[in-house]
Amino acid sequence: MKDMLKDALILFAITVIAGLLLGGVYQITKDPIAAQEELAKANACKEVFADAAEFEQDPAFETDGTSSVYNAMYPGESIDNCQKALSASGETLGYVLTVTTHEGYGGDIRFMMGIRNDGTLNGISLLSISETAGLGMQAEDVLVPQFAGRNVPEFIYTKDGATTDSEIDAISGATITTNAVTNGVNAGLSYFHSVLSSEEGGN
Amino acid sequence: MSEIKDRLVNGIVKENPTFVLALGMCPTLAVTTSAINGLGMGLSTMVVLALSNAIISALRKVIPDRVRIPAFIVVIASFVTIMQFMLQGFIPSLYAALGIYIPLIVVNCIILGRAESYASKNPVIPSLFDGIGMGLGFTVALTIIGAVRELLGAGEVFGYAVMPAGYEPIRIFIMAPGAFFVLAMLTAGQNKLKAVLGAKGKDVSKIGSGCSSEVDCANCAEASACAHKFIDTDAVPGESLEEGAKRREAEREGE
Amino acid sequence: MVKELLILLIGSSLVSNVVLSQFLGLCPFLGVSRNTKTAAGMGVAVIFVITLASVVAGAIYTYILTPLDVTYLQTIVFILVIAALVQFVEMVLKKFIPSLYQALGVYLPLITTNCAVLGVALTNVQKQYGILTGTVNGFATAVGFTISIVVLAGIREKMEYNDIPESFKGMPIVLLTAGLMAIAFCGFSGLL
Amino acid sequence: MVTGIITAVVLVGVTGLIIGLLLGVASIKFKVEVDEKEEAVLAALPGNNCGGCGYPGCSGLAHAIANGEAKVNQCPVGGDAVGTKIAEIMGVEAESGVRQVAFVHCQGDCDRTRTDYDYSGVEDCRMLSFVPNGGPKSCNYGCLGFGSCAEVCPFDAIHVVNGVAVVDKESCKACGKCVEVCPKHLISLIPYDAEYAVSCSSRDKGPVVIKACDVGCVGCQMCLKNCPSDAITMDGLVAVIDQEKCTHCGTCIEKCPKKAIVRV
Repeated sequence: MKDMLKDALILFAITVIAGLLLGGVYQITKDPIAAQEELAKANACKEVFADAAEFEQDPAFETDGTSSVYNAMYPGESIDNCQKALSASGETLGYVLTVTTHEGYGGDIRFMMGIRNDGTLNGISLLSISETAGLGMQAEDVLVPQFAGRNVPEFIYTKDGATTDSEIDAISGATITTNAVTNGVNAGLSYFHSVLSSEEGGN
Repeated sequence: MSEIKDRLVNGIVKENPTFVLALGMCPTLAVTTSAINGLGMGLSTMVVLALSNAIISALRKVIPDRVRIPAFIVVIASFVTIMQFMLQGFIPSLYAALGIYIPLIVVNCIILGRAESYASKNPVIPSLFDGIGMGLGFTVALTIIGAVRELLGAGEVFGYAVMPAGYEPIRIFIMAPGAFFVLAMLTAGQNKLKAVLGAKGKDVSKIGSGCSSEVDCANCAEASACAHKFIDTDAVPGESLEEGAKRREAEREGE
Repeated sequence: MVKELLILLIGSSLVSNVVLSQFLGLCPFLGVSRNTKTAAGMGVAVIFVITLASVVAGAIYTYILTPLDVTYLQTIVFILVIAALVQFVEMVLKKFIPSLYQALGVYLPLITTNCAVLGVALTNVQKQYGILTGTVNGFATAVGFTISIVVLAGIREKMEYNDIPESFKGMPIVLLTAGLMAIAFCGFSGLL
Repeated sequence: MVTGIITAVVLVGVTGLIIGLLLGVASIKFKVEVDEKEEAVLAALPGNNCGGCGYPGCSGLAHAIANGEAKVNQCPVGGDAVGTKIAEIMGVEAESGVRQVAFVHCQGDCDRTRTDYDYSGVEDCRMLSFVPNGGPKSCNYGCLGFGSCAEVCPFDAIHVVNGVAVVDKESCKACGKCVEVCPKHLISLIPYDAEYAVSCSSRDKGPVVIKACDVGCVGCQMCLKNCPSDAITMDGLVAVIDQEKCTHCGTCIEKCPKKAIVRV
């Protein structure tokens, strides 16, 4: 029994040291990780809104960026954050939305999308995606460029060659990924049209 | 010095965990969709393996034999978590690619296996290099498998297109079934090699000594290596890891 | 809510099968699939352990790690608690319900430090499932494991009679079979 | 920052302490008396894990013996020697088991039988249930000669000789694996000291048997009629010797017109 107590105490000591180490390293790396994430976000913002000078949290977006807004039409998607894109003179050029779609094949896909005030989609930029390599992972090369510069209320994907502006060529063999991303973009657009553009008084 | 070299050669060639022993299959299959992912996973595992081997070896007179598995897990899990912070903070792209498989390094049987079979009864320096050697062997294997799958499945290696433009990638190889096929071919090659070498009278006992030949845990002599009793109720309370490891070894030889 | 859970149930058990598309829990999948009876036993043990682990890990995450703001400790805490719990349950079973222990006991040590168990716990957290959803996900995942291991065992039983090239005997043919099963399971992706 | 570290330390530390103490205590509290007899029995068993006893491996049998569910001499490999040893451990009298050996009830080798067609396919008896007439041999009951029995034999005691399986009586441990595997159910266990056995399993009528094989039992009942100790009965059209009643007089072997009864 005494030996058993000794064993338990040694294990306790080991776990305490491990806890100390983990806590310490966490505190040290917390800032670089946060900085890294900020950087990634900032880069993504820039990517989808190249002509904006700075970005500012949209005060009307009621949550502080930690919770999400859902839309009844797109139950599998959530808007996680909304930032205003400002020009150098402080004018609002449009919005940058952070969208998560939960319908991906390999889990959540998170991306940012920049929408100009007139409803033109500037572009999207993937933040995190873990789809099947070679299939869903082609989203970056196949899907992302297709959304840029289009002004439509809603996108649909097609498997036999896009003909109109609102059609997106699906990644062959990765319909689920295509569907997820398209729905995500539509959710963002729908949020823009229903909430943001009316907020601006319809301009 | 020769011992260090010996440990490295042992891990990379003689007892290569994937090609020779057939250990740690889950990550082998899961992350090898491309050469770079394989390399990243291999190197991450190597760092954790080497450090945990060193620490466990240093503590082999302190860790109680009875609770060795929890102690191993604490050490390994700490390094994995630290590793995760580092990747997240400094190589976020790799962190994103390896995803959930980083925390799963904890349960990679290579690491627990080496802790139990090598680090528990050898000094720190050889243990460290045993970890590095095994880790490198694992890395080499993962990179090769990743490269093959990427080559066949996407026509690229390390992201560079190497196949002629007319090559239609066999997508299935980077999808889940392809992993099984590549590994099947690999182990078949291993069996062939075993047969050829065996016919020449060479020692082939190491080849496939992990799981590859029988694939039946119920009748496996090595099952104790996989079946971990979290708290070893058979161990003598108060005994240290090193004493326990030596006692078990003696018992095995006694049989 | 019920509809979502049902979708999750099908999704986690068939569409993204834990073994065949996520490669978790391969060791028991390959090692305990010699015959259907032991495979089914293993499957039941896995369902038991993973469901239990999902509940416990979910509770720990929601009620301890999140309030204390130390979610980064999830890996170490989950694996320790799950492993300890499994052994504790094993002891209790052995003492009080020997018949159940007879049926499941031999498999439990094989899954204590199994990657599928930890994998499910971590996936639940990553996908921000609550305790209930997480438990359903865990259960479904384990059911998926059971389905695939029993099917593989059935095929392996038949394969005993076949003439297999020398080099492919043992692991290679089992892996090829698993690969073909993975292709078959790809077909389920149209379900959702 | 410091509180963060302290939380981590306390949490992980407490987890460790709980595991060490709780499981330590639990392992004593829930200790199940390991049956010492069971371990001793296991040590006495040969340890081939052949499964011949009908239990999953030697440990399965040891458990069953210790619980009194299995006979002390149930291990076919160890035979009487192990049986006696285990009987000592269990403190019971070892009923001396009759040593048994496998016997193939067919002697239709390549010279004595005819075939209907040439077969070139998978060389495994169990596969032949899928081919026409259950195999190329004219006799649908006879040994196929592909050696599935030889393959499963853990003791190298059964071999295919000239197209028919033959048991090496001395090496055979009566584990029963060949009995189980033979798709024609030609093999059975008979006492080691049995002298005569019917080496045919054909249920076909006389003329059919004669066409297919030179040494097949045609069901003439000559043996049955002449046996002085009533040890022979007919199972359909095949004679069967009851080894318990057999007095080893040898009348049957003389009377059998087809030489289907043999000395073992």
